[in-house]
Amino acid sequence: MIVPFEQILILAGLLFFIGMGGLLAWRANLIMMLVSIEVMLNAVMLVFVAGSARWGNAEGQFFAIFIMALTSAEVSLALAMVVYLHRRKHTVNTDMFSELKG
Amino acid sequence: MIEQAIFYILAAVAVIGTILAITEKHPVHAIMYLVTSLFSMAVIFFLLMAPLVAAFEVILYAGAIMVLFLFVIMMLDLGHPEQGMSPGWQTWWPALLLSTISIVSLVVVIISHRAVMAAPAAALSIREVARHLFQEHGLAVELVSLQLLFALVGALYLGKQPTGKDAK
Amino acid sequence: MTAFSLDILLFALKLALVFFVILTLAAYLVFAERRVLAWVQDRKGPNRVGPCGLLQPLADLIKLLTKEDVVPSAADHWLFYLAPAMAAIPAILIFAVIPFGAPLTIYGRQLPLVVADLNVGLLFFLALSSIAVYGVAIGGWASNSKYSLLGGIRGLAQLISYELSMGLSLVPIVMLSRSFNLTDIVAAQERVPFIVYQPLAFIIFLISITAECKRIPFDLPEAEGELVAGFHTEYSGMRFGLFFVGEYINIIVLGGLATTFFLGGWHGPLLAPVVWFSLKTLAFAFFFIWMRGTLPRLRYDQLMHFGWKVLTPLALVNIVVTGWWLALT
Amino acid sequence: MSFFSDTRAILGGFRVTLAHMLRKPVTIQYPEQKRTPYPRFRARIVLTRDPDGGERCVACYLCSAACPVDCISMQSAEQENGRRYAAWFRINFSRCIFCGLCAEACPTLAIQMTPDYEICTRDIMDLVYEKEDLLIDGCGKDSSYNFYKHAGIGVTQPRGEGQEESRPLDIRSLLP
Repeated sequence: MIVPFEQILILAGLLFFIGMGGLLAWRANLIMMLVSIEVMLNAVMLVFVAGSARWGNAEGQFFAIFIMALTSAEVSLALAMVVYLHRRKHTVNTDMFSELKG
Repeated sequence: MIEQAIFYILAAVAVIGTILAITEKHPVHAIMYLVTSLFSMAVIFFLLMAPLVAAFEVILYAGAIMVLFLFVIMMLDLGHPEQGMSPGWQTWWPALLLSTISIVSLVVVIISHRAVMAAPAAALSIREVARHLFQEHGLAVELVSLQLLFALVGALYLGKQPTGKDAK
Repeated sequence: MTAFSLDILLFALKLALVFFVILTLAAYLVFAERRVLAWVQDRKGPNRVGPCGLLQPLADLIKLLTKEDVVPSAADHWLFYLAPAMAAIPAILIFAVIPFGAPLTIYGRQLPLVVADLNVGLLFFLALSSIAVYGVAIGGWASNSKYSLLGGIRGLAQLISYELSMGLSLVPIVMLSRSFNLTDIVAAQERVPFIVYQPLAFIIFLISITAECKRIPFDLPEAEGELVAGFHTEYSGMRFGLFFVGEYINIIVLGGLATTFFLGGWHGPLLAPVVWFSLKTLAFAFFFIWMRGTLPRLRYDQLMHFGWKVLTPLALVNIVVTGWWLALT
Repeated sequence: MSFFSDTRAILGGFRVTLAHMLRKPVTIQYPEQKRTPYPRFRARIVLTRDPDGGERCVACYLCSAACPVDCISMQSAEQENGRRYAAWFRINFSRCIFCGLCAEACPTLAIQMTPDYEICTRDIMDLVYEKEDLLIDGCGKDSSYNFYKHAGIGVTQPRGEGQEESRPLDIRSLLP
């Protein structure tokens, strides 16, 4: 380990909560919401990789790789959805898609 | 020692880049800040003896996912911050408050559970990682590939232009 | 301490040499391209500056450096400044992992002729080539011009799709050499170069790298006929020069990679290893120029169709067949 | 199968370009190596003289009318004996497109085109040629042609004195 494990955890936590703050703040813009989710997933990956390095175990790296595969699937679907929504209303503002709100 | 200094620099770049990405009003600029942050993350992964993850981080995150974002922003012409979808102060402060509370509590928890400095574990070679991955987690790999296939089909379905009688 | 400083000195020397050679070679490749294209078209090409026009690259450089640097007023300034660098730097960085000669022995110590012997060298190359997309996309977007934007979008889509087939065509190489390290890949081809085992992968890789360095017949991001100059329409002076030099460095680097992956790297009889490597790389560069003089530009839908429906499935089939073959032998 | 024919076509293209690469370039290195133009090459315009040494131009304005870019201008004048000539004659070569219509229109073969194609200068005003610049001391392409000897009008010589011209018929001789 190059630095104590705790410091990496703090870094990952910082990134995760910055992403969370962004997600909460950008509720109107679909693109920025997705970007914030990417940040959070990335922070989780950092924890897994740090754990893998801390205990010399390859499982953490697998999880990081799986997370990446999941993220690419998620982003491809989500962006297809963005394109679809934009085609319907010419905006990506989430407040415009509230027809089902009771 | 040098590695430690590099780590701190990279951590600072990652955090600052992410903060700028989240607060930037312009989507394209936000993407560029995030790419910077992802780069430093990739180098951190490299320092943490996971070169495979570092390479995939750049190939997949910076090279594919962020490019996809950029593509959608450019194609749908979303780069207009003046169209007013950016959050105001009223939406920022609860988010900030929640994040700050979470970060502070996390730091407190981590520091209170201060463990002894771990002995450096041996670096894993890529060959070993690959053997573990495909021997012990073959099912997971198959599941992930299936999921990628589903995502592909779903994206194709969503992206299909309505033709013929489907169109209004 | 002296041994350490000697190591540092040798390393710095190697780095400077590689940097100098690559940049000079890129400049002279521009000149060579103009001459060879002229020959293809029964012309003579630039032959005024210096003997046989050999100082032409220098004249071009001076011209580009002294030109006015125009920035469109509606452009996104920071990204506009950043984009040429993002196009040129990854191209140079990729060369760091290419072994260009057999390890030298100087003063009793080994000097491997590769800048950085990474154990994920192949992935490093793929990662950096996926970063090169940003130069095109950001350059096209930040210019705030319709032609540039269209060029940038085309570049994005094209580079992403061909990167996929390029990566997949390299999987059989990794399976055969059992390593991501480029030095190991070269060492595995000591007797037989991989082009003998993997002709299909070689062809797929060749087509993909042509698309990757945006050369004719895949130069849709800068199609002169339709998009004026595509993503660098608004650039002038040395910023345009950086895009230009980046493209030619890309040719050299990708030629070097094709040499490393398929033609046995620096292995070869009689001549020195470095000479063999340079010869093979320059042969690829010549092939790119020859191709530019021969083939017309593809249409955009043909390009996407070819990449996704022909090259990618072929590369996948190739991987499966190689796997079977390896399992049987 | 189209795959094989397509591949063959692409390789054929490569073969053609390679063959051209090894061919000698057709380029002529202009300032050092000049091409000899053909005699009928259409370049700098001159005004020629007839075999007797007089000006051929009769200032009929036909060249000026034929010129599509209006680069020819002149002023006609008449000698005492009725012989017309141009008081001044000007061709603006910065406008001239070297189409040759003026030379075709000229009834006296005065205006002719020469193979001298190197007439560019640094100052555009130098390209406005006056009559003294245009007039040459030779006959040009048809060295024996003399308009007034063919014209059948008595201006420089009595009627009937010209070449291939019979004497005018005296209609009164037929009177009873």
